[in-house]
This record gives sequence, structure tokens and C-alpha cells, in this order.
Amino acid sequence: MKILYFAWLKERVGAAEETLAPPASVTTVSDLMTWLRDQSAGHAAAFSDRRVIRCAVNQDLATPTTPVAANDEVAFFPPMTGG
Amino acid sequence: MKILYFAWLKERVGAAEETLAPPASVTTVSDLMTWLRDQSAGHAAAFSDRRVIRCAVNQDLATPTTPVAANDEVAFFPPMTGG
Amino acid sequence: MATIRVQTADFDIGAELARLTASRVDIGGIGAFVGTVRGGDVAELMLEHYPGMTERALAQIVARAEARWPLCGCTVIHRVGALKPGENIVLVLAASTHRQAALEATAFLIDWLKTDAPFWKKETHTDGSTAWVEAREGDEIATATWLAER
Amino acid sequence: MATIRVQTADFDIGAELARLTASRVDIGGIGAFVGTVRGGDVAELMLEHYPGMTERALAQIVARAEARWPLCGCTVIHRVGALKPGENIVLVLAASTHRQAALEATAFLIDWLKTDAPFWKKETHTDGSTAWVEAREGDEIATATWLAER
Repeated sequence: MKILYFAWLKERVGAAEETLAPPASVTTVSDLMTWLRDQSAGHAAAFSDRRVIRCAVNQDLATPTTPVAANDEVAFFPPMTGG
Repeated sequence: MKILYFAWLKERVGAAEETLAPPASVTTVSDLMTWLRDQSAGHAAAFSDRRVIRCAVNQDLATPTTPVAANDEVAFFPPMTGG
Repeated sequence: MATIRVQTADFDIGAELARLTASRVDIGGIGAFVGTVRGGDVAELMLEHYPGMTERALAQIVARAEARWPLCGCTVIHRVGALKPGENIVLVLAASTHRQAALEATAFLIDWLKTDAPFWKKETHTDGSTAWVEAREGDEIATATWLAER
Repeated sequence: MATIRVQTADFDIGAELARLTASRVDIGGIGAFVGTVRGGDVAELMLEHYPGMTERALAQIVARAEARWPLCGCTVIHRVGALKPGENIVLVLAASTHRQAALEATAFLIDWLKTDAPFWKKETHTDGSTAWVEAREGDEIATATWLAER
């Protein structure tokens, strides 16, 4: 699974992108966030407040209950501030 | 009194501008329209339906009850269609 | 801080935008509207106006917008004379620190301009006939809505 | 009929307007919005985005506007990279036969773009400190209002 980070999530995790293989028990965005949080101190800092984290699965906006699978591209980022 | 006409009022009256001296009994825009209507067949055609005529006195939008005086500039025109 | 012009020549929106924003860094957004001549059965549009009153009426409309929204500046340019389909008729620009004010002021300016600035359009159709354009009832309703929202 | 671009270079609103309206005579009005970098205590703004998803999200927002209003075409250009106060960030153009549709679609596009297109701003202040810009609650309300008005 390809995981992307943007804005301050990228800074806290310390990487723009990583390829990871979460366990089979990780089936939703919410599961993935819980699992990622335990990968490093940086991940823990990035995922400390889920209310300010948005997610996209395969470049479509997702919710905590959106399913994730091994070949997905999953991105985490703060609320968008373009325009 | 300087009277100006625009758009189809100008075409019906047959003049863009005329300087007239209405009688002292003409004290409002409404009086003036009634008096103008009798000046010629063209004026009568121009002022046949007052509902579609707008007026400005000294370049400010006016109503039928707006006063008019000897030195005023009074303009008659259809509803505006700029933009 | 407002630019108001009535002219026969076309306008350059890029140049007007540059003039409006020149050396200012308090602007967050600029709303704009460009009105153009629709074709179809129209071969030419003749724009007539009331010189003197036109500039006065546009200045009053701009002052009303400036009183209602915190604008950094605005521009109203209206062409007169003979125009062909596809040509520009009117440009409205409104700059503000916030986008909502810029967009609302832009809509306000064009809505009011349509009902309160002394311009009249006469169409020449492709068959050679001519007709004065009639005011749309919807235009007066748009202006009245701004009054009701105060 | 939509132009969607994400680029580091500035845009030329006059050229984009000309491209949008080229050889068309069914357009009666074009609404526009230009977002710019506000100064004050900001020395530089860094715009980051999610390549691939950005274009996709912008295309979805444009499709939503086209489904809602009878548009003759629209343009969304968003800059990324380092920008200074006064520089352009974003351009939205929406052309329609009627001015109301053009103006409403312009507001819709910029409102949705703010909440649904993956861009993030990081400010460098004049004192050298940096901060990611936080989303304004008002922006999400603006987007939600369009949903409620359906």
C-alpha cells in the first residue's frame, strides 16, 4: 500500500511517501490511521488529532469507513487551504 | 426648461433636446408629461404610455411627483438596459 | 479609489486588473464580470447613454457598494456606440481583502448598473430590422433584492 | 469546454478570457475571480498540492458547476510553489448566456475549490517564522450552503 502525506503531516512523519504492508486486519481508513500511529514517534505526532486529518483513497476523498486494500494509494493531509 | 429625450422617446418626439417654457401650472414631472403630450403628434406618441417612461431631473432619477422648475434639465427615457 | 469610464473603445481586462491592484498587498481577491454582445439574430448593438448623468449614476452605484462592503477598489467601464456580436460591453471589477466581499460587490455593481445607469440598447437584426431592447423584469427584481437584504 | 491547469507560472487573465470566448457569440457574460497573496506579516506563501488528485478534484468541481448552470465554458488555473505578496494564486472564469449563471458559477467554483481541491498553504512571516495556514470554518460553510441550496 502506497501512503502519501502532505503539509504538516508530511513534516511530522518525516516523509512524503512510504510503501507499507499493513496487516490483514486493516480494512478501513480508520484502521489504517490506528495502525500508522504506532509506526514511529513521528507517525504518532502526525495522527494525534484525527479531527484535523482528511484522507483520499486512490485520489478520491474518503471517510474513516472507506475500505482500503493492498494496492491502494492512500493520502493523509490537513483540511485544504487552496484558492 | 431643457428637455432631453433618449432611445425610442427621442425617435418619437423627433428631437434629442428642446428648450421649452411650460406654463406656471406645470410644477411636477407628472404635470410636465401631461403638458408635453399636447405639443405635437410625436410628443403624444412618445408619452402615450407613462408606465414605460422613466425620468431624471438635473441628472438624478425622479418620480412623477418630483418638482420641476424653469432652469431644470429634465430627461425622459425608457427603462434602462445597460450592462 | 474607483475607476469609472464610459468609452467607445474596447477595454483590456489585464491592464485594468493591474491598475486596480498596483502596489497593493492588502487585496485577497478580485471579482470580475465582463458583459458581451450575444449573437444569434443580432447583427449589431447600438449603445446610447446620457452623458453627464451616466458618470454620476455609476459613481452613486459604486459609492453604494463601497458603503456596503470593505472594498480595496473597484472599476466600472461601459462601452457606448456600435458593437458587434462577441464584443465586450461592460467590465466590473471589485477588489477586497476577502473573496466573499469581492464576489458580492461584483454582482451588486452589475445588477444595479443594469437598472440605474442611463444606457439603452438598440439591436439591428440580421434581417435588417431594428428594435430597442426591453428591460427585463428580472433585472429590476435583482436590484430590489439587494435593497431587501440590507 | 473547460480549461484546468496547475502551474508555477503566473497566468494572463486577458489571454485566458480570449481563449474562453474565442469565436463564440452565444456568451452574454463572464464571471471571474482572481485570488492574490495578501501581504501584512506574510513574506512568502508556499503552495503545495497533490499531483494527480488535484486535476481530478478540479475536474469534478467543474463538472458539478456545469451540471448546475448552463455554462458556455469555464477556466480554473491554480498556481503552486513560492509566491510573494501581491502575486496571483488562482483564476476562475465562468462564461454563460446569462450573467446570473456566470456569477453564481464563479462563486461556486471558488468556494468548492477552497474546500475540495488538495492545495495547502504555508506562510513564511516577515520575522522568519513559518506556519501552515489553517482552514477557515467559513469556507466549509460556504461549500455546505451550495449543497443545501440544491
